Amino acid sequence: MEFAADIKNLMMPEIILFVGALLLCFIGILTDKAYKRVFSIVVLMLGLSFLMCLQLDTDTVSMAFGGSFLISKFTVFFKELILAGTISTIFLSDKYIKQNQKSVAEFYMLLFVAALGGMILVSSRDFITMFVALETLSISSYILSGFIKEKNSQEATLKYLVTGCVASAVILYGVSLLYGMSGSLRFDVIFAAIKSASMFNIAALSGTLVISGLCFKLATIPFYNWAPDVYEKSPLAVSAFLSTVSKVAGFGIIIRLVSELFNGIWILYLVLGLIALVSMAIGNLLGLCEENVKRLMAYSSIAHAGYILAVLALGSTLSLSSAVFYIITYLLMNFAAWSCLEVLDNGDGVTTESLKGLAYKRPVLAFCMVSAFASLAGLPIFVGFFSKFYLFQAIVFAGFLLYPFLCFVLLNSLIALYYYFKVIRAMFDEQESEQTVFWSKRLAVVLVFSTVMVLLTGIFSSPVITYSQQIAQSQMPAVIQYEAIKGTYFDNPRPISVR
Amino acid sequence: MFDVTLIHYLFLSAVLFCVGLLGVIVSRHLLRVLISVEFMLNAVNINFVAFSNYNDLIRLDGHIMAIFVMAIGVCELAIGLAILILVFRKTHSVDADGEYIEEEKWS
Amino acid sequence: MELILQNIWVVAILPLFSFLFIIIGQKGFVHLEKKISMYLTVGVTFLGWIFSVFALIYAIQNQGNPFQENFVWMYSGSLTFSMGYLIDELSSVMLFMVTSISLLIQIYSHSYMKEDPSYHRFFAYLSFFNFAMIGLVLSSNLFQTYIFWELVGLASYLLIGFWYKKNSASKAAQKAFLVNRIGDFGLLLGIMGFLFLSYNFWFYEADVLLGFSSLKQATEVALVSTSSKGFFVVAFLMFLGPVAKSAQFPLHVWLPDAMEAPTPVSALIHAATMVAAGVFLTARLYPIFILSPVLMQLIAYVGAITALLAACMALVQYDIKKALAYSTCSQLGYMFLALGVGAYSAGMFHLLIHAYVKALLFLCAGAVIHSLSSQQDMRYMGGLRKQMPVVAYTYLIGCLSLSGIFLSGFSSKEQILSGILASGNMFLFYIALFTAGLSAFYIFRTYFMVFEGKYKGESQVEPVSKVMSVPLIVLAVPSAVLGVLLSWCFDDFVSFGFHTENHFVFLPLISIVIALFSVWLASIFYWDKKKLIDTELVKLPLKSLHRLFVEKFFIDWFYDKILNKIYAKAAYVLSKFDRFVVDASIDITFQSPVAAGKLLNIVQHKKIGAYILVSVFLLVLLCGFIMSILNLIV
Amino acid sequence: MEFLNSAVFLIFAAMIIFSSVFAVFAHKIEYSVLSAVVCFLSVGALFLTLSADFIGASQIMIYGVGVSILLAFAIMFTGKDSPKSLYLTNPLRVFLGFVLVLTFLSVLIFFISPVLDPKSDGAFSSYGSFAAQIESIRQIGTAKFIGRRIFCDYVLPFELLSLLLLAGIVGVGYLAGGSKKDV
Repeated sequence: MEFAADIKNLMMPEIILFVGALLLCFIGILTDKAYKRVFSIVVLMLGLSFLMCLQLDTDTVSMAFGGSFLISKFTVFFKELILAGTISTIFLSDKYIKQNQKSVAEFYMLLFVAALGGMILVSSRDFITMFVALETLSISSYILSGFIKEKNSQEATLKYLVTGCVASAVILYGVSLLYGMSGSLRFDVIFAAIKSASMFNIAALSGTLVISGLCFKLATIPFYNWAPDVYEKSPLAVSAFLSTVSKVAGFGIIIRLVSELFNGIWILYLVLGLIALVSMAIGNLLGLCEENVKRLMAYSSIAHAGYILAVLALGSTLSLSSAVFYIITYLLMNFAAWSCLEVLDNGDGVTTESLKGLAYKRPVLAFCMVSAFASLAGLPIFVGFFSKFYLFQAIVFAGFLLYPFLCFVLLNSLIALYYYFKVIRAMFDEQESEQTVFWSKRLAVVLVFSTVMVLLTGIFSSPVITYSQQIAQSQMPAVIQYEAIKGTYFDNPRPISVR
Repeated sequence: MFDVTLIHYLFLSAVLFCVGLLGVIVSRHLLRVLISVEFMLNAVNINFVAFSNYNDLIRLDGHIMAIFVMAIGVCELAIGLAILILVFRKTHSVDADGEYIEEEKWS
Repeated sequence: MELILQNIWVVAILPLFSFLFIIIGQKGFVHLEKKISMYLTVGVTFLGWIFSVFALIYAIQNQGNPFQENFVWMYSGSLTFSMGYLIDELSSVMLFMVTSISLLIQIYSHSYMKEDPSYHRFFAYLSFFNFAMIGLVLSSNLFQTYIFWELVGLASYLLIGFWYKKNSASKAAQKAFLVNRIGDFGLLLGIMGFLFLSYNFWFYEADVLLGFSSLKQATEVALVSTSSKGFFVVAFLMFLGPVAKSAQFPLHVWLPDAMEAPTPVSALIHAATMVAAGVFLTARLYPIFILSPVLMQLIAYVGAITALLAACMALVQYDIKKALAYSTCSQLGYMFLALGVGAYSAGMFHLLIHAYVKALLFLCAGAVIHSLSSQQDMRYMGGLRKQMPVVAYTYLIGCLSLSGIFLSGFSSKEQILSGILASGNMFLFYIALFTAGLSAFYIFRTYFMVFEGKYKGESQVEPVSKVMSVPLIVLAVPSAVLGVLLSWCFDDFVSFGFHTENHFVFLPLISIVIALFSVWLASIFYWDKKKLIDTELVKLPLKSLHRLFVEKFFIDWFYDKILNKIYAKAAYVLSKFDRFVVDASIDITFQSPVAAGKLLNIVQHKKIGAYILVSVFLLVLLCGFIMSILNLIV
Repeated sequence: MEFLNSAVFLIFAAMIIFSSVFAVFAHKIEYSVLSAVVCFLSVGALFLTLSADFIGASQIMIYGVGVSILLAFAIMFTGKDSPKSLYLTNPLRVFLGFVLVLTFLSVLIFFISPVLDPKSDGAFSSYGSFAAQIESIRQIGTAKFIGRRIFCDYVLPFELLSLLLLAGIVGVGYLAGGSKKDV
């Protein structure tokens, strides 16, 4: 009985999505004409799930399924982010859906499954659940990314799939080594085993492998290559989904792994830092020569994931809170940018060439676009400035040893300015090019909402940063203060308090 | 002869894993790429089962993980084949480095 | 009441929204109905005026008990920057003044700018200025003040260069911006220095960083932590901001040029509100300044010098707007003089009165200019009293008030004079008295040249529209009676803890006599003379003096020639350096990422196997990294 | 017995390695698939030597039967393409791949090899207790225990897996099912 009650109390959001996915599957089998009615059902279900997330009691840490499913403030927060991103994606996909009305139920179902995978991923507490959830997210993403059958998007999908399979094999290899060390796949048992056994080296290797494999989700090195192709070729809503929701899930599990499982392995922080540095450098440098805005968004998202990882690598509460803040703002900015691109996309992709003269023809759209890209570039009065500001601040407070690190991050954000400005400048070009735009109410909802949020949180960022501090504090017992100067990195790690 | 211990299985799986990795890198046939991925997953399974046998015969977590890995590996393979067939329909080629992917030839 | 006060931020935010609305819809929905931007701007300002009345009532009822609310705007490490609003006597008076004048001027501008193609842009900028100015007035801490200080400067820049196609306008805008930068930079340095000096106080005791309400305690802390010289330097840097913004000597050079802006802008920004912001900020920072006697002396002398010099320069101007601009300079100098000698409430009182009077004068001048089709030279005016009686009589009221003959200006000027006298500095007192005479002279000079005598211009005189004359009449009322009404109570209301009680019996008499004498002198020279008296004046021994006035005491010349020459030399050297060192290095640093990006793009070759190859390479790199670290450390 | 054990291991290990290498480097894709099936079957047999009867059986059934048929179908679909042209990629990449993968292998072996050291206790040591259960596993096999574990502790991933497979079916059906325009 207790088991059932546990599930009913704790897993309501997931259950709703599960039921919704099954329902959509049946709708997809039964009819091809569900286009108009299915949208409201889908949004209703996601909204209901979101509400269920909100009403979860997050003050105490609770678990279900014998400890393999964790409900804490942190995980619920990431679930809310995932759900919000999925709702936005569904609003954003309006154009695609209108063009492919017959496959709407399948499309929504796969989105549901992906969101469900992400949600279970961030709250999984053993590697079996984590792996299955990860693959749920990945496999539905593979299918979604190949959803345009008319065009040559399959090669990109195949690359995505093969890269993903290799990444998951790498993760599994790391997990198998961890399993061999501890004899269990549960996070807490492995954590205890790492603490007691003197297998630091192999734990470091397996941690590196697991994190590298998870970087596939974040599109950072070593598995970043797929991102530009897939973002370019897949339906734009799916690109938005991949660059936001799937990344958020990846960040959620990486933060939890680093803070709960690999707590004692300080070397992983260095690995995270290295991953961050290399991927932001690669993303920004590749972005410099790019003309296609969708591919540019991919490079930008690689770089942004790099920034977030850079601040995670510091491992303090301050850095975690700024990372959480960055993730929230990243979501907002990206949805603003993607919805602008969706309005502009006429099927052949958006290039800087095709943006010319937009500011004179469609000032409102250009304004939204400018605010989104300026925010991504990190200019003041937009929210991106504050996320960068807190990021730099977290690095500064981590100690003067990290000043070269800070300089590198600063240099990178300077380089990034160039390609964001390339897009902005193209809009103010005097030569005008033909643009066909697509407006719909649902699309406008996302566009207006995210742009307003980008502006509003740019002016009043304090509630958001306070909230992200709370989130970081709740995960804090698992995070160790990074004491770079003393050299005593993680002598006294505190295991997570579990009731 | 010698005593077969855990380490032999680990070496075997490491070799198989790397062969799979190599296969993904060097193959031009898409089918072979997918097969190589399966090699990698099989290598991981060997690891899990071997560890389970030497370390965890009580809870059998490794065995369970192996089952899940198999199921998901096959699922990935199936989706990969579906996409492969789709690619083949479009381009009449299953070349991983095919000209249809891009014009530029990089050596 | 509480509700209104709590939501007073709406007053500041709404103009911002109207600005955004107009700017975004400039070519779209706003353009359909021309008046929509005017109605929006005026409506928002009217709302602000209503709020300001409530704020004023609150401030009167709760003297010495300011209302303030703050919220955290951002965290910077251990410091939290707040945004908020503070309603005390000073800010409520300022708020009322700003909203009422800007309301009237916006109504006036509708008629003034009717034919201008950039009508919407004008109102958008006015809204933006309102946003910045109200934010500045309401701000509860120095940090927020600085932000809005910059925004006000930006609005001023935009409006001076409103007719940006005119070369002189864009040059004047640049000049204003550059001169203001000096002051702003000083202010920023001063704020940072002050924050540094009193860091402990803000960190441990205060709840609002750099909040005005706890400035006094902070100053005490700052005084302890440094020598009086260091404190003087910090306070002096902070004072640079007001000096530039209020166009005080030697940074006054931008204000006359700023008259390139449309006349309503001159009236609103460069006469009534923004230039007074310097005085306002000085009053806000009074707790800091008053603890540095040297600086107080400096303030008084800067004020006195500006008052005298600007009055002299106003004597010889033929451009009506420039004459009024120098007059503004001079009057602002008066206020600084008052603040410097400790006559706090007298200075603020003069600020209030002067705002109405100068707005009135400028609007009248604008009406004249508008109906003479942009003729600004007074030598081509004259005898306009018959064509536009409303303008003439309201202008006369303004003149009387400004020169301190019985109307509002009389009481404020008299308070200032008695304040100076109470401080015992007779030198400053004589300067002030002399300047009072000069101001009566120059302002009636303009009156006589424009409205009396014969019309000397060529263009047709168009009648003044009703929409224009209503604000004039409305403004004439406070210009005439406000001083008389408030003279007995303002001292109690806005004060800095002490009052100047010394009333010298003969002082009003002396000042009125001097003013009347000046008016009589002006009438001799300028009333109804067929040929211009100035030519004869030049022949007098005053010739060299006249030259000095016309050349603006060679200050502009000094800036132009001396500074420019040094600057040009330095710039030449620097430009060489720039071209061969900086540019080259920038080119290299810019080209290298692009080249690196191209190189990486080659590796980004879009083949599955190659992708995995790169991934494996990076994986091996990571593993090698941990191996190297482990071998080193473990 | 000892000899038999090691002989069996060696045989299957050799088969796995040779067949996998052959599968990667075979000239014809048919050979490649065949040797891959051999490899999968050998892995299954290897599982049996590790007292993992259920996994071994599953491996043989899933990979030896299901996957091989899937691959055979794929070859039938795509067999028209001339197989010789699709042998290996360009030599530089093959060379780089060899170098990198060998490096990676040596890294892995470097990290794993401390297990060889008999003194390294703790990490990979056997549990020792629960002898009775281990004995019953040796007698009746692992299927019962695995089933109990899956349906008690790992029911969440199991359910998720079912949804995942459903999504996979829907996706594959959509992707491979021919675009609806054509029909």
